[in-house]
Amino acid sequence: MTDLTPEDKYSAKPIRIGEVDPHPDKPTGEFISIVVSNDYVNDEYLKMVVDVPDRALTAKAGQFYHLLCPTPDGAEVWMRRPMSIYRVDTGNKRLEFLYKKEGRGTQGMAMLEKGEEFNIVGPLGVGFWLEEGWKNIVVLGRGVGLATLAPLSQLAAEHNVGVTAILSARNPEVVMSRDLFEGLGANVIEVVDTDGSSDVDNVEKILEGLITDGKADAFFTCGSNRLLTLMKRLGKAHDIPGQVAMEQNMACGLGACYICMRTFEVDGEKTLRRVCRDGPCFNMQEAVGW
Amino acid sequence: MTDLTPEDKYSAKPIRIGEVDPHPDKPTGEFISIVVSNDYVNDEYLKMVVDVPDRALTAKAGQFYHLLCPTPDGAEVWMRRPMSIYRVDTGNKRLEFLYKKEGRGTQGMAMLEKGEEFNIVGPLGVGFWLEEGWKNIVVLGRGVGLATLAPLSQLAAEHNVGVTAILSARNPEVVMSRDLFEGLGANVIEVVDTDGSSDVDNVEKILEGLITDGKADAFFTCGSNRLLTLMKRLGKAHDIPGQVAMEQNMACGLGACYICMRTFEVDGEKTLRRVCRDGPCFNMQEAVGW
Amino acid sequence: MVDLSVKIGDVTLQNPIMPASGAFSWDYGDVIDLNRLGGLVAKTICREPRLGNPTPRMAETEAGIIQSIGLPGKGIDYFLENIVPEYNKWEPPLIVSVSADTAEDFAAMTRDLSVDGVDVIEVNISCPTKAPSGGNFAMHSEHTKEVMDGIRAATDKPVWAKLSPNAGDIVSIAVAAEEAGADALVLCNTFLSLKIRTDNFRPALGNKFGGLVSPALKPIVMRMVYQVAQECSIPVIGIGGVTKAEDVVEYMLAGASGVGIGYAGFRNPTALTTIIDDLDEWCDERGIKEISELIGAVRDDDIEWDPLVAASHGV
Amino acid sequence: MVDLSVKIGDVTLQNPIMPASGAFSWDYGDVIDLNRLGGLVAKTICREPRLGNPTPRMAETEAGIIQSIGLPGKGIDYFLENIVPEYNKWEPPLIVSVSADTAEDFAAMTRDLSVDGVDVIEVNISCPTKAPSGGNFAMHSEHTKEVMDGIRAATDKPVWAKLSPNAGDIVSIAVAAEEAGADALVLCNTFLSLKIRTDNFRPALGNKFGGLVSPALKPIVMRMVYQVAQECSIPVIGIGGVTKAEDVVEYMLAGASGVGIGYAGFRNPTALTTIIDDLDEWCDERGIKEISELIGAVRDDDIEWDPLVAASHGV
Ligand SMILES: Cc1cc2nc3c(=O)[nH]c(=O)nc-3n(C[C@H](O)[C@H](O)[C@H](O)COP(=O)(O)OP(=O)(O)OC[C@H]3O[C@@H](n4cnc5c(N)ncnc54)[C@H](O)[C@@H]3O)c2cc1C
Ligand SMILES: Cc1cc2nc3c(=O)[nH]c(=O)nc-3n(C[C@H](O)[C@H](O)[C@H](O)COP(=O)(O)OP(=O)(O)OC[C@H]3O[C@@H](n4cnc5c(N)ncnc54)[C@H](O)[C@@H]3O)c2cc1C
Ligand SMILES: Cc1cc2nc3c(=O)[nH]c(=O)nc-3n(C[C@H](O)[C@H](O)[C@H](O)COP(=O)(O)O)c2cc1C
Ligand SMILES: Cc1cc2nc3c(=O)[nH]c(=O)nc-3n(C[C@H](O)[C@H](O)[C@H](O)COP(=O)(O)O)c2cc1C
Ligand code: FES
Ligand code: FES
Repeated sequence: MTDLTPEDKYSAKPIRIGEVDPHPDKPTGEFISIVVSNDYVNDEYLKMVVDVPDRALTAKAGQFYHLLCPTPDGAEVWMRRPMSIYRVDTGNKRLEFLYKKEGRGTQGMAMLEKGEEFNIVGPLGVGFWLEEGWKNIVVLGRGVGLATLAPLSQLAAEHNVGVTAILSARNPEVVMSRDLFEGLGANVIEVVDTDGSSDVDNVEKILEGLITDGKADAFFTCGSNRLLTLMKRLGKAHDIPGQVAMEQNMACGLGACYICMRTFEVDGEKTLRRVCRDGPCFNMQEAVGW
Repeated sequence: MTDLTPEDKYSAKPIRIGEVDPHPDKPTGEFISIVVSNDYVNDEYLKMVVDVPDRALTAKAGQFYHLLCPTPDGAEVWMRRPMSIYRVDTGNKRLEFLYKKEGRGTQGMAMLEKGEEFNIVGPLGVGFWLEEGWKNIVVLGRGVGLATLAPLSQLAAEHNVGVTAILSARNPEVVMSRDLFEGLGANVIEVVDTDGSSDVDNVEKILEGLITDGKADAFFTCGSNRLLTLMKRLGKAHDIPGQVAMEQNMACGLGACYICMRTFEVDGEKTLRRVCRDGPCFNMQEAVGW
Repeated sequence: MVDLSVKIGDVTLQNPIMPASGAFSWDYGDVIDLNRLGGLVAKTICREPRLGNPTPRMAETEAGIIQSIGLPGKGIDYFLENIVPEYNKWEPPLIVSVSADTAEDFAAMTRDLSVDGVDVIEVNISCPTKAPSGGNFAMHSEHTKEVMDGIRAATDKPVWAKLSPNAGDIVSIAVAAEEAGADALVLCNTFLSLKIRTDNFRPALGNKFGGLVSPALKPIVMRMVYQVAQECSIPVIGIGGVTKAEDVVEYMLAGASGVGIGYAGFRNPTALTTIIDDLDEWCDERGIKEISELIGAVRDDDIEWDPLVAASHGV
Repeated sequence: MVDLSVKIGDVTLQNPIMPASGAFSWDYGDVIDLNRLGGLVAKTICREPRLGNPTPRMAETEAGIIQSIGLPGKGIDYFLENIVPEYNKWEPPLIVSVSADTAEDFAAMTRDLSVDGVDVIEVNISCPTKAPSGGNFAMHSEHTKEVMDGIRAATDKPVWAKLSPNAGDIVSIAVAAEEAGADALVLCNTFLSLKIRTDNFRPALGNKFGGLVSPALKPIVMRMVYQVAQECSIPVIGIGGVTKAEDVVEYMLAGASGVGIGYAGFRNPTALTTIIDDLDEWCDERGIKEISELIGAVRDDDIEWDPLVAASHGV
């Protein structure tokens, strides 16, 4: 009997770096990425950098990957975990994920070390989009929502769109992604709980100021219901379009299983949509907060 | 949420080295052993040495441990694997196992590295026994059966009983346990397939010689039906008592589940016995070969 | 070269590998070549548009997931107009799956689905969270017979009946479906289950109950496939826990002519096509020329029933 | 200090943790202190000495084992003379388990087992590999009623009925057992299964079929315990996949008053006593003073059934 490996239990032909891609034209793939680094950026969040095959680099801002996390406790992590693209580094052929260590999946993910293989499926879903005529956008995020919003700065830079990024956090130490936004020329405003600047009232004032200054052709947010509600309200009042990235637990990630439903309101009627395929990025005015 | 560990999935309170033993008088325990070494002795066989808590050292020749092997393929190895005590090293507080890499369990076992924990339950079962008046015994084994027979040399030495060990193997390179037997004063005879000396006929001649020389007060064997049949026949003809260690797959290892049955013939009547508790060492004349 | 094709009644599949209804859609074409599959199986469709069950619709368990989707969909008109053509862009036969709350509507829907572009109608008479006479007919042989009689009368298309592992006597239900004229039997749907969270004492699923999906269940479904294949003469399709080529072989040995795959495709979207490749290789290595040789080829006619003899045979 | 005691009818257990019949014997006293257990449960006994099934009696599967032991034993006389006294060396109540092929013999054996030293008679009317009317009465409510009526008339000892997960309508069978006078319901025995080896095309077990034992099955049994506890007023004991204290809590939330444990004790002989310790700690941390508060305490009265509302609540 030859030695057993995990591949004897499940069947898959993920694409590996350097291998011929059997489906170069397909939008999504199952890939073996190789961990370059996987480090804590603060107490709760980690950033993982992985080498990937070429096709995996086609990911766009707001799209996500579906990750097959290793087990932290001996039992398998039975379902993949969706994770936004934090950065596509086409030069080095790398992807980056910024994630919060929570339950079994992300705990397993945090165990991965440099050089290890990590099976990822993607890119998946509908990302953010920029419309004709938008000159300046406002990005408002908190916590891990910033992971999803960060690639917007790159997208905006490519289209010569100005970005104001309002980064909300508990305290100045845990403000993340500042460098990523600033590096691409965004105007970064930090608001924190410790001095009260992250209060909805204050954030509203900041947004009003940006609107007055003509810096808010569109709103983008992710990760906080409080901030979504605020932006929706202001967006509606001032007729500013917006987009929000939503979350829901998932099985297939491809649109087949109808597990990842969230409620949306379109023309006064409520309906359910798939976060994985109809989103995760949606028209903000249609999203129903939680 | 605190980090998960495999202990969150299964509940157990195995005894660790240096911990207070809650049941010092119980014959069997669940222990955490620590791997000292786990090396190939030839192409197929490995020897594992583990540090163990004191009570685990009470194992006797012919008894076994029940081992919770790690997974080689991602799926759990659901049942423990029985493995004879190869050597009890009371001085260093260590146990040794000699094993053949076969299926999932032993492949998982072969993955364990120095310093890793290995959950073992034992000692279990009825070992070999020496009867009054036995001055010289003959031990005949092949392959992994030698792992089971080896501690007999120690037991015999303690009782001033002489041992002739006939070690059968495919070729001289894979003859194992020679050192262990010789180190304790046994007279070792190697028989191998490559020169035909391991043929039943030749082994029979050797055994007849030992009987004539008064070196065969009792017979011991394990692991080969051919050799068991031979020894049973000669033992019956010459009225030489004998013992054999039997194998069967197991669940509990303690005598509760009745999974590990083998056939025995007692006073002309066939019956089933539990290898784990009624054995694994049995009266050779009662064992039914396979 | 191995001939992997199998015949399910009048329908020939190029290989025995199909997706399982509800765990698949043409969206998988974003990752794999759907033309390689034995068949394409659509999500169960109901007459009217349905939202489905409250979220969460899925939760992980010890060894798999429980899920309760609630048959959401846009209704049969949308299905015929938009979804059938979507599948028809690919070559393998299209197996549509249908559910209804009454025997009458089941028959009517089967009739409505009997159009060009639909090759097989799989009748999901085993939705686990429904009542035995309201969508979960396969819990009882009389209900099965009744609903299948109506369905058979309504169509000339091949009809495959998907049965329930929650039924107590799967053989009697399979026989009822066969007698009513089913062309094949699909075993099985999911196992009705419950998970309660110990952190908040609440059911883990929005719908409280859900269907368990786990590779661990394969031996139970294997037993059902074997029992049914012994009693029925129409083909059986095994569904439950297939994650590798050996699982397909095992189902075929038990009597299945094909398999459906759900979970494995969630875990690895490339699973289905890989299993086809591996199956080909598995047969090749053993000199098996036609995979259909494996159907029902389990060697169980010379089992040693005397425990005293068996236990002398060694490990 | 948490009060871990639970009442099963007139019998008080010091804690809800019991071994499962057939997966335990006093031999476990070689490793753990049996006096800590809620009860001692003996292997099912039959009237005559039996060898049991051909080997192999166990095989590993994807996530657990299938086993088919065949109720070996030395018969009821030996049991009463030798095994009951062996268990009586320990303090917890002794639950003996019994099986018979006819309703008459079931009643007679129950009578014969109603002796001092026996605290509870668990009637194993659900041996998975037997016919519905020959030891596997729990496949049908009428058979259950019939056999339980005879048993009830034969003894004043508490009678616990062990049911089968292979039955289609577990609630009707539980109700039949309750109506016939059972003092408690034990859910469940093992799931009838089959494994075929792909190397030699043979069944992996000597008896061909066997019972699947796997932590993966817990959600199925959890559903059955919940359904039965909703309909019956006698206590329920949950058996299936308990490997940790949270599993005990989950069964109790679903409506169980106690649990039985098999597989976990094979894997870790110290499992049962460790689970008792962990359960104590779990309650302590949450300020639960009496574990019996957990029985049926699942919070499912305010489920949000509108999918549009539920799916707006977030993850
Ligand atoms: C499109 C999308 C993009 C995301 N991007 C990021 C990101 O960039 N960084 C990041 O830290 N997190 C992100 N999340 C959330 C991330 O998926 C969850 O934190 C993760 O699934 C939690 O898994 P767990 O096993 O650690 O937690 P557990 O709570 O143990 O998970 C249990 C189950 O719930 C699901 N689940 C739990 N929380 C979420 C959630 N918020 N969204 C979806 N499913 C969830 C899990 O996938 C799993 O199925 C994203 C979610 C979505 C849907
Ligand atoms: C009392 C006793 C002592 C033993 N001592 C030794 C020893 O010192 N060295 C050694 O190499 N082997 C020994 N064996 C055999 C050893 O237990 C098996 O080689 C091992 O269980 C194989 O497991 P696997 O997962 O590698 O093989 P697999 O074939 O994958 O195992 C499948 C199942 O069959 C069981 N099984 C397979 N072969 C045997 C066997 N020969 N005996 C019992 N169960 C088996 C396994 O435990 C498992 O449950 C002993 C067996 C017994 C009963
Ligand atoms: C998310 C999900 C949705 C499902 N929906 C359906 C369905 O609509 N109709 C149906 O007949 N079966 C449905 N099933 C059951 C599957 O078709 C299949 O029977 C089950 O998943 C077992 O196969 P597996 O072990 O390969 O996953 C669904 C299963 C899952 C996981
Ligand atoms: C080896 C073995 C033997 C069993 N024998 C019996 C038995 O004699 N009587 C019985 O009622 N149940 C028997 N069972 C079933 C168990 O009592 C229990 O219902 C089952 O193992 C599920 O529990 P678990 O998941 O904790 O193992 C046996 C189970 C195993 C594994
Ligand atoms: S996760 Fe399957 S449809 Fe979204
Ligand atoms: S392994 Fe359980 S009785 Fe021997």
